[in-house]
Amino acid sequence: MLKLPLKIVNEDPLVLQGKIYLDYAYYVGPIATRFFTDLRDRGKFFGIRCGECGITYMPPRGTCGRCFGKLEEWVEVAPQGTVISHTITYYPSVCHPVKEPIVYAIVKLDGADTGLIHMLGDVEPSEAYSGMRVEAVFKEKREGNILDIKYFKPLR
Amino acid sequence: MIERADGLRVDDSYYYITIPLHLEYKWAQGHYFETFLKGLKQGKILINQCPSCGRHQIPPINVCGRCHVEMGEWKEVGPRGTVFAFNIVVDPVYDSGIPGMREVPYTVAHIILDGAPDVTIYHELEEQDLSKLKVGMRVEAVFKPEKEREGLLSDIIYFRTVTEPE
Amino acid sequence: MGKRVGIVAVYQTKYEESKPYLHIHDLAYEPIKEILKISGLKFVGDGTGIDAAIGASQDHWDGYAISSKLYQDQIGGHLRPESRVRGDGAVAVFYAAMSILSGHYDTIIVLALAKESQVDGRLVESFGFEPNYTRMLGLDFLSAAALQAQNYIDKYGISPEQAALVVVKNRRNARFNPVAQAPADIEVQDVLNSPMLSSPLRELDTKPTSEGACTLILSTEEKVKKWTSKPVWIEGVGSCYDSSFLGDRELAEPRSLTSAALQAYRMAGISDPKKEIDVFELSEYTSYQELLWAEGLGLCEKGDGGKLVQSGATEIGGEVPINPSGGLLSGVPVNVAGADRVIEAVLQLRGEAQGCQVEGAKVALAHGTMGPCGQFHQIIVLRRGY
Amino acid sequence: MKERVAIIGIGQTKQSYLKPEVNAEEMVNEAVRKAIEDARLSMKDIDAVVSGNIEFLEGHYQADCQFADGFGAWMKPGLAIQTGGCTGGSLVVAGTMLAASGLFNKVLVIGWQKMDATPFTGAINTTREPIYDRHLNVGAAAFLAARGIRYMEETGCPEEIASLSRALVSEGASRNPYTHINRRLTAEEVMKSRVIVWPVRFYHLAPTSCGAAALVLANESEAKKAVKKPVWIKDLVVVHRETSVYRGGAVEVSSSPDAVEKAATTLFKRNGIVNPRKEIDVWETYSPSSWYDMFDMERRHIAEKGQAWRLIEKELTRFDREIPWNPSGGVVCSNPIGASGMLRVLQAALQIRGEAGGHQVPKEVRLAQADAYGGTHWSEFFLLSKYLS
Repeated sequence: MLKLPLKIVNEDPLVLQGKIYLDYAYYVGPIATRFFTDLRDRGKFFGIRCGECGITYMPPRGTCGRCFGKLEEWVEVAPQGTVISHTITYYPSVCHPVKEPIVYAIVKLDGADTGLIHMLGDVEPSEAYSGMRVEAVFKEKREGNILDIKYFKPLR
Repeated sequence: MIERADGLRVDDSYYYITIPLHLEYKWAQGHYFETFLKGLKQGKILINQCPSCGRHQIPPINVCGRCHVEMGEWKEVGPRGTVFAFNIVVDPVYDSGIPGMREVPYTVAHIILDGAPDVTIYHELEEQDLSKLKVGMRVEAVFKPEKEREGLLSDIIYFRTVTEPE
Repeated sequence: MGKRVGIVAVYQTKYEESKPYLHIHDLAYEPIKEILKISGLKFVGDGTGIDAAIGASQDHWDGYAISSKLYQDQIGGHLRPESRVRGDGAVAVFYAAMSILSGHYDTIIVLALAKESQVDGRLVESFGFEPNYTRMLGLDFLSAAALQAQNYIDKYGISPEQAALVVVKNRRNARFNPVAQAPADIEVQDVLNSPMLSSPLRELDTKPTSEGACTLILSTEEKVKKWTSKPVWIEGVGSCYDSSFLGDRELAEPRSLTSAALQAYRMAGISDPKKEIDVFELSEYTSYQELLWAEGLGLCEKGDGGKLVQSGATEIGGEVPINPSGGLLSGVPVNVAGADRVIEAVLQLRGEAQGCQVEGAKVALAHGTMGPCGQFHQIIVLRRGY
Repeated sequence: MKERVAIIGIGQTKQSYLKPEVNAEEMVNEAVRKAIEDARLSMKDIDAVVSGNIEFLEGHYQADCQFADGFGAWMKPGLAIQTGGCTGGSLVVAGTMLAASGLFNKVLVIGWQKMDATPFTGAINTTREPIYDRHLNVGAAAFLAARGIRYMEETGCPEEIASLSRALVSEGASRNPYTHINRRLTAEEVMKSRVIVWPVRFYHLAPTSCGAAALVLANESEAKKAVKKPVWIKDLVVVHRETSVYRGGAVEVSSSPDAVEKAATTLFKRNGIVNPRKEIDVWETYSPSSWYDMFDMERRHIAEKGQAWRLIEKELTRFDREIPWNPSGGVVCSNPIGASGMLRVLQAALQIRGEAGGHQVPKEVRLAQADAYGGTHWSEFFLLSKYLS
């Protein structure tokens, strides 16, 4: 018997609600595997350096966009860094990993040349500012993804 | 290798992350689908015909793609028809709309409705015995009781086999 | 460019927050029907009419994989060449122009459409970030644009009041645009009082949810001259991708926009855009972006976007009028955005922009963008041909 | 006068059911590097990047933007194209247009799909109309079965022919290290495989694959400077059709207008090809099932209507015989959707270069026909040639 997972949400004009629920599994590839493993098991951050362009990329990836060189030179960077920009997000969204307000930030870790996007915590949202020195706070139980970093907290 | 509930085989010797995409759409149906669906609610299969080439479309939409003109008058077709092609679905398939695996088996068929010989309606058959299914067999739409109808294609429960005098 | 591509006809639907009475089939057919009527052309294969069609749409917004099939019948693509740009309508215009220059087709119809209210756009956009390091954080294009705006403020001291002036200008301009969704006679204070969404962006700083469609017909110089007495030529095009990672980019310096603009300026023979281009139609998803885009296009020095809007230069009567149509802040759907900018530019060059008209406009620039914080930009420079 | 365009660089990844060792960007990156290397160029030489895939199969929104660095698009112009199963063909068309426009000398074209991210059937059913046939959850097999049944009825073709055709392409496939199912199969083995919808069996159908393909296209003056001999895109024809076939659940009662036949006829007529069977040296076609092969040969005028199965019966369609039909193995051996159409062009180009390796056809290949097919019977036909005139 045909069952249609559709709901009539408006009669006139007729509007039907339906779903597309797909759970994606993404193989992260060798570079991110190493990054997440170091993060999970050792609480350490590794970036990757392009010798040609002299840039240490964070997060690490396999190709330098600038020169299209293959990246292989791993460089440890500090768990401390500086906030490049931040925003306090107030509106709710199903994709948010924590409850609002969320302080998103781009953090340039010491030793890296590019910024990592994450969240700030242990700080009054209104007291966050660009240029603030911050440090990574890890989750107790780490699973090997970007949310193993709980957030970055102000360095006091 | 693990098999997920949705049937995806994942090689867990490699590192992967899972991110769900759960989208809900509010699809506006417009005049043509609305008329078609409201017809079903009244126990009628309403379609329309191209004023230029005369062909029918199920489900009806606003233009005839071949002639690029607006579709014409509405007409009621069926509820009887002739099976044009059929298929018993036995492999469980993940349906992203439920979401989950759809129960099997079930029989789907293309049916030429009386009154619209150039097009088929795609729906299910009551009959699930392969030996009793034939191209050319006569079937009839079985509608839900009026009170249970919602104005969806599922207002037709399925098409059941009918015997007609030759 | 050796050969020239021109615009034969344009059409926009009215933009509305929601069009629950229209299926995508219907939304697509209205502008197609109207533009065929206006141009008097038909989709035929013999060179006397339209040769090919290009759509601009994205599956995630429509809730269908391969969603271009939702308007293929309506566009008239039966047994004819048809393609679909996945993304902004300005890119579809670019692709159409390239197809004509290549000599494969003479006349192309472009359709861009979106029904934004159907789905949670924030969730859709969150899938626009690379999956490994960013997507799980739940960022969307709005919160990303907020990071960009804050960086812009921090770097150059742009004030929320200056950004609000963009909103005031655009929403007021929209009062004279018959297809605009949300014209409003508002003040800076209204913007500053609107709810904070993601600091520093308030509700009125961002593009509202919108639905609609638009179409254009492009053709060769010869045919455009035959079919219209008011030809408008595409004189320059340029596009450019920036880095995938937001943290790789200087968010307050849209280098990919500058690169795209320089390609287009060079092609159009423009050395001083401020003097030589009369009107700018930009895809500003937030108020701050209009200021940033103005800087990226070379209309003022870096960091002077705020001063530029304060000076009144971007008003309809100013030196560099930006978004006299009301822009995206007055409500234009994603995908449609860039194509609609081209259409507004065409209307300006034809002197048909009614109350939004920039007097004597001869050269116009239209802009589309994709990806978070303007990662990819498409520039199209148009010139009046009569 | 159209500017002429040639393929000067070719790259592809190994195609397989899963590609767990890389992410999408890394997979594409491999193909791109190979294409650039093959052309003896560096990424700096590329003027524009065109890419595409089918989005719901991986979920990425604006994938061209989020993987721009790995695709080589950093600070370069470009665009993303997505049609249907023919996306790979639409990409080559777009690349050709850009290279012929006079504005871009060398264009990198990328087609890819990583189908190990989500259940394929769950994602592909979203091509269907939600109020109508999306939740009947039936893929292409039913449609192909109906075609197969009717072909047998109309022509007297025995059921074994489709399996033989599959076995014949497996000869080439087994010599193609890049293709997904590169196993040599006998017609008996194919006949013994599981029935999906009678008469369609498991091996008759295109598999679910991951993979990427990349081509470097160049305009005439640049192509003449290329290190390797350029493969010319002599002509191309795009024919899409109306979508009633979609809403009708992919079976039509009335004789439906045929986009493939129109594309083939137009292409051959325009290029003075009178006898395609003799004049075309290699065919790389988008046949999504072995049950489509006979039908596809007839629509390409290789055989009279109803007669193609006899060519298969005589085994003339093997890669080393008179009509090399999908010497690479074709779509039934490998189907990373967004790349599939491009792989046809790519394989045809390899044949012209004489670089196809184990499945190189044993004759000089001057003219090859490749095409992409998908969506609502959309077709993109290409004629590739070794010589410019």
